[in-house]
Amino acid sequence: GGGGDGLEIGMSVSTLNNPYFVQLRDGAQAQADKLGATLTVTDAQNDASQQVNQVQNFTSQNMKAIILNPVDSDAAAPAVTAAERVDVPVIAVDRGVNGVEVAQTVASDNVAGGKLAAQELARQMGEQGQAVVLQGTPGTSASRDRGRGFEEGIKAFPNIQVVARQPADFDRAKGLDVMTNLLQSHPDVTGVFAENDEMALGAIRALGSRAGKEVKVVGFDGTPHGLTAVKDGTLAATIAQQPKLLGQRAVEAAVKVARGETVEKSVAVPVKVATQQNVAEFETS
Amino acid sequence: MILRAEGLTKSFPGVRALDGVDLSLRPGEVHVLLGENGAGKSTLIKILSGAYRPDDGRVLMDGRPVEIRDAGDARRLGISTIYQEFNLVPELSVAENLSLGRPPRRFGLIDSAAMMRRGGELLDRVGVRVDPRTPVRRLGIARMQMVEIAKALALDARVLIMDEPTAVLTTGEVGKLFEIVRRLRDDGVAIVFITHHLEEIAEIGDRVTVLRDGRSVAEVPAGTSQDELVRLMVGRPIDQQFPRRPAELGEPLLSVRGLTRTGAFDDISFEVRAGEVVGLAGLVGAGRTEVARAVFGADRYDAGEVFVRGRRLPPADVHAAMEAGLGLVPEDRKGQGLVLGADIGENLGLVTLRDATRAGFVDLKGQRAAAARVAGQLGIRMTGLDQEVRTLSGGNQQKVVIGKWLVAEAGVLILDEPTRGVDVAAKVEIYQLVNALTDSGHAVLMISSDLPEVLGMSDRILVMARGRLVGELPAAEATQDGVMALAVTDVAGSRAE
Amino acid sequence: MPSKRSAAWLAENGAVAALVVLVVALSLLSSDFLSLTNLLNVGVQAAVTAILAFGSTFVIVTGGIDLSVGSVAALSAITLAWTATEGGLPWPAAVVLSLATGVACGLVNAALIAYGKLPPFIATLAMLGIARGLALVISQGSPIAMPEAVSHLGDTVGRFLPIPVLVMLVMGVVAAVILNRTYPGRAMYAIGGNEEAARLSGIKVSRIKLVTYALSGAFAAVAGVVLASRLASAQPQAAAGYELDAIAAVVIGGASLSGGKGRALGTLVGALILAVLRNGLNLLSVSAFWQQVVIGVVIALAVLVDTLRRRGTN
Amino acid sequence: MPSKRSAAWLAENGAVAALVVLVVALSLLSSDFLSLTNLLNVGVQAAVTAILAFGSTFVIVTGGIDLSVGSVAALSAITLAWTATEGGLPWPAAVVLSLATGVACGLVNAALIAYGKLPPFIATLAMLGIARGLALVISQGSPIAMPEAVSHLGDTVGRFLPIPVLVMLVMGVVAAVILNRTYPGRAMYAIGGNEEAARLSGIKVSRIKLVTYALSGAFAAVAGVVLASRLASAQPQAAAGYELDAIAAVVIGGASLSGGKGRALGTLVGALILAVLRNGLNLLSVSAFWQQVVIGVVIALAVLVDTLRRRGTN
Ligand SMILES: Nc1ncnc2c1ncn2[C@@H]1O[C@H](COP(=O)(O)OP(=O)(O)OP(=O)(O)O)[C@@H](O)[C@H]1O
Ligand SMILES: Nc1ncnc2c1ncn2[C@@H]1O[C@H](COP(=O)(O)OP(=O)(O)OP(=O)(O)O)[C@@H](O)[C@H]1O
Ligand SMILES: [Mg+2]
Ligand SMILES: [Mg+2]
Repeated sequence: GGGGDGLEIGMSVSTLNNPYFVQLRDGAQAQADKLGATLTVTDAQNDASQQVNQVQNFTSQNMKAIILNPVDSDAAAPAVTAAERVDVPVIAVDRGVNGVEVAQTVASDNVAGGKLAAQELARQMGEQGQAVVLQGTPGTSASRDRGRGFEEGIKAFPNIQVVARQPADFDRAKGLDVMTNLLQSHPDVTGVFAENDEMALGAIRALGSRAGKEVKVVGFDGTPHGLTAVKDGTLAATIAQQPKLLGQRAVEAAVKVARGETVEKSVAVPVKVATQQNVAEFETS
Repeated sequence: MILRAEGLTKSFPGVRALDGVDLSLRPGEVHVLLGENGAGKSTLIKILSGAYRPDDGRVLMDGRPVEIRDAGDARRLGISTIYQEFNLVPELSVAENLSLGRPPRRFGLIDSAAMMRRGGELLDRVGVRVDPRTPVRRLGIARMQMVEIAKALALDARVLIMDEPTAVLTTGEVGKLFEIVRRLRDDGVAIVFITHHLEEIAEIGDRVTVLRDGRSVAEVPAGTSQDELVRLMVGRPIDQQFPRRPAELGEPLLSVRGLTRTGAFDDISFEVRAGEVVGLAGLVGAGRTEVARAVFGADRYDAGEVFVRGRRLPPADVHAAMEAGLGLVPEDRKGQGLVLGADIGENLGLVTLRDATRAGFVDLKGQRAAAARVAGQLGIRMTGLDQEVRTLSGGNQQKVVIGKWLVAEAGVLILDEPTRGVDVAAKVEIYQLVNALTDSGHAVLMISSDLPEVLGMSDRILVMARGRLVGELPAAEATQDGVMALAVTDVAGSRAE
Repeated sequence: MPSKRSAAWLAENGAVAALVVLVVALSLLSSDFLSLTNLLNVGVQAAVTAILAFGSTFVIVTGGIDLSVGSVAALSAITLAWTATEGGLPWPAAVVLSLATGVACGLVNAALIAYGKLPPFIATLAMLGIARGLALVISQGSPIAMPEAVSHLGDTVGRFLPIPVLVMLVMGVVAAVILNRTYPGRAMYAIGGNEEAARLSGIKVSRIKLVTYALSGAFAAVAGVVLASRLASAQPQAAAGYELDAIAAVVIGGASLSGGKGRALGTLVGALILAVLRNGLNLLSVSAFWQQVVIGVVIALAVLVDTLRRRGTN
Repeated sequence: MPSKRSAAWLAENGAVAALVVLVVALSLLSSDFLSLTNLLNVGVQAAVTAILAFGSTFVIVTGGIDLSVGSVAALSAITLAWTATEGGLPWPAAVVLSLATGVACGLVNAALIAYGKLPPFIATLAMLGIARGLALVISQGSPIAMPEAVSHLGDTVGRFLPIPVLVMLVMGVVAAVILNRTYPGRAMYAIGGNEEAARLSGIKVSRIKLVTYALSGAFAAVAGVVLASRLASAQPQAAAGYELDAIAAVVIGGASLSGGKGRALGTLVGALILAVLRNGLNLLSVSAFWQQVVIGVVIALAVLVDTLRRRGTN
């Protein structure tokens, strides 16, 4: 035991329908087991109001701390308020909470990640050519922030032209279809930025043998399948967010605050670019 | 004895529909079931056909007890049924309906050619001219009935049950049907025949079982006098079958001029005056229903005008027609007349819903009171106003359709086959109500395939054939033969077949 | 005979039985369930679905279906937030505009259905996309803060009166009164039961359909505003997928998708069943993957209880 | 008179007209649209929806609805991938197991509907949750690689024969033959048109419903396997939300949700309309926010064309 004996912690994950968040949960669970805390995980299914409900439910269950992985940074405030009303500390993980204060925010920055993706894609494209963006579900914060970071980052490369931005809803099958279609109208693209690895893997299917050779695809998340594709050379790079580490840090903080210890306001888990050269170091995390 | 039912009992919530009924059928006889609306006739035959399971009692065939759990069992036992409410699939073709449940197959696949052929043969047998490929929904009520009959014949049955097959047929079709029935009887088929037309009993029947309140009260030979049959059925004699009491005629309330819809009816002009009952006679498919619907605004028309009290009605606008004081009791009660899933009170109040609304709110109490009054007048046999209309007997459903327009007190009431399936006693009640309407200066246009009814209740009779008005007879001079002669007029050039 | 009447009432509102069974089961399984705070939470959590479902009840009673309610809720909330913040409108005007947006969406649905003869499924599926798209376009994909004054709608008055619950109850009463006591309401049942018979009885079917879908749109707008108030922010993706929940609540409450049946009270019970179920699963810490399985099984069982009981009485 | 017959055919298959208009419009708007490769792409992209929709056609013809097809597709694919990789089963056995999974889900739906008297909406909504949950449980939420041999189903033979298109066409023919030429198929129409009449004509309604939903499940399994093959990986979250697309395809193709109508060819056209639309929007680079609006408007217009034309002929 690591001092967290029997401590009950609730964790509301934005969605478990995405390997990235499954890893986030796995990291948290592993750490909780290690520290001897009891972790209760709920899935908000990407619905901000359901998340508020889940946090309310945690407070009825007398959780000692709540780990919140917000569906949306703005919409998470009421959830936090609900917890604060009964003095349960909240740790935000992966995304911050706007408008109210939480005990600690453990996050990696999506906007920064988007910028990194732009830089890496530009580098691999030789700083010139046509690129397309596969966007996530419109209106979600992940899509918004990664997209914004990418646009900001790609501005630095005037010879790269973003010829199309189309939504594929974070879904591998849609990534495949949309990429196939874009190849019809833009056969000369040499770069693809997909706002998550799932869409990137779909785009790679669409590109076939061209993936990794003529056309560079950069994904986001660093999921196991994404990293495998990086190793195989079909995925040029993925922005690895180390979700397991995020989960781990969040549980550490939750156990601390539950015991009344003070913690830092924010912990940044760095995002890293995983490429074929350095991919090995990510696969264990 | 081919089939015996012993002590059949069946209850529904609030009613005992059958209470220990016995019935025996001999091969080669036409056994008539007679009884008031709601007496339990349909319930009895539904037990024989496997649609209902009895609560008590048993059925024997050839002396052996049999279990009839569903339609398949009945079919295997050689029992074929024509239900009172049609059991056709509107979207499917006539041919397909005729072989529903037993399509001809070749190599496991449906043999459409054989199905069409078989359908054609069956239609020929009942003498209906219709393309077997036509979807059933395009047929009128009468021809649907003929298709139902053909469907029942498709099964070479030992017992053929017919629940009010003649309710919507005109004299011509009835004649054809009786020929078929006689031929089957001579082949040794046992036939159960339900009708509210007493004159048919002597013509086609051999024996009569009379049901009253779910009990068999008598078994008499078909030759029994009508008066006696009525007494057995209702428990009291009825003085006059058609108590028409002519009223004083006033202004024309309804005038129709040159009404035409290509392919349906052509240049129809007539008037109905205050206090008058005008009968509209004709063969099935003559176009009477179409005219009535067009006048009421239920369907569009291509040319012509309709006036109520001198005001011209906009075409195809039911609401405007009702505002002007028109009412229509449609011929298809299930399809057009009733909300089957709603209760009796609600159905009776449907037409007056708008008028019973004050500031958006419906006066539900007033609605109920009016409904209760009309239900009493018509003698609707029910457990209460909150009984679902679906669970009423056929004749009682018909009374509800008529009742909802009586509540509305329409100035000009168009009745399309108003007494379809209604028992003799209740018919008289309805006729009395028609008299009351005309007495108070209302006008009635009555379409009926029941010639005695048209003759007995109209002041004036219009005859249609093939979409045209072919004649007009004052009631005093009209005879069945006279009307029939007009009805079969071959109008050159009208309505392609 | 009050006992006989209440028995008959229960028989007609079988969903209540299922709800009771569920509540009892959860009280036994989780000690946290039967506290006042938790029950109030359940009420708050049911509110948005219930309000959407009241609106859907009108539509389902006429034999239609409205798939657009979730999107219309989001669009209405975004309209409110956008006009109040970016547009600088005073909040009462923004609220009115937001309701008008909901009504307008409903009227478009109805026009497509009544005059364009589109199947309701298609017309409202189209609106599902259109309203969601417009919400994204207006908001540029980002959440917009709700005006302070309006977001009190998400608050709790005192300790025990969450405003969303209050709004839900008021909307429920409004729905019940419309359905039971007004001309359009009664006409909806007639249309759902037999549209042709209704038409031939002088009911202006097209006009009633306009009223029906407009009501559904208005209720969706209210639901959207309540939802946004709870989150203090209007989100373009809010209430995505809620249409199935709303329809499920109505059907669990005893309505039939073929029309002519359905009651506001039943719908409320249906929405509560869904909320109790989700709440209970959270309290019981059922693993996320199993939750969907359990929800499915319990929904099926809840309605099964109802149909079997009904068959028993017949 | 072939011309008269083909005119009549067109009149009955009005969706074809909408598809033609759409194709012509897109050819004019985008020079990339009318290439053989692109059209083949459209075919491939339509395949999964079309196969799901063929299965849904059976259900809708009987007057039912199947909301579970997307989840069942995912569960079947996960079953295949899991038994073949983790379970070590030879792939043909895994394929059979996967189809059996689809059929089993369908049979459960049918049992709930036919014997439990659940409304199809509720039974299949429950199955939507259950199947999705099981897919997540089995896969632990992560994609599973498809066996090499099976994932060739996603390939293109030569340059011009994408196997998904082939599978779609074969399934379409199978659906058409079942619907038009077999006893269960015709019985489905009878049940959808008038269930009571069907029952009184000796059709075993419950048994036919078992067949209907089992077919829907089997078709969903095939769709799931094709989808997973295209991605070379079975995803627990695959085909989420596809049920609405599948139903839309069937209804656009001329079926009625109240039953008794619907044809496999119409469904194919409906699925093609949806695929052409999405493809076209990508080619035209319509912005993400506007896409949903445009899709909604075009779906409404497509069906409007159909209903207006039909009204013209009547
Ligand atoms: N499904 C049902 N539920 C409840 N009551 C029913 C049901 N079916 C029939 N009844 C009732 O049973 C009684 C007998 O009905 P039945 O249909 O057998 O009468 P009928 O003799 O055929 O009358 P009609 O001449 O009007 O056709 C009626 O009171 C009717 O309301
Ligand atoms: N011989 C026929 N040829 C073509 N269509 C016919 C024929 N007979 C009937 N119809 C059609 O069938 C429907 C009417 O059927 P139905 O048997 O109810 O008679 P009707 O026209 O309503 O008139 P009526 O009330 O005089 O019987 C109409 O659509 C009519 O056009
Ligand atoms: Mg009867
Ligand atoms: Mg007629």
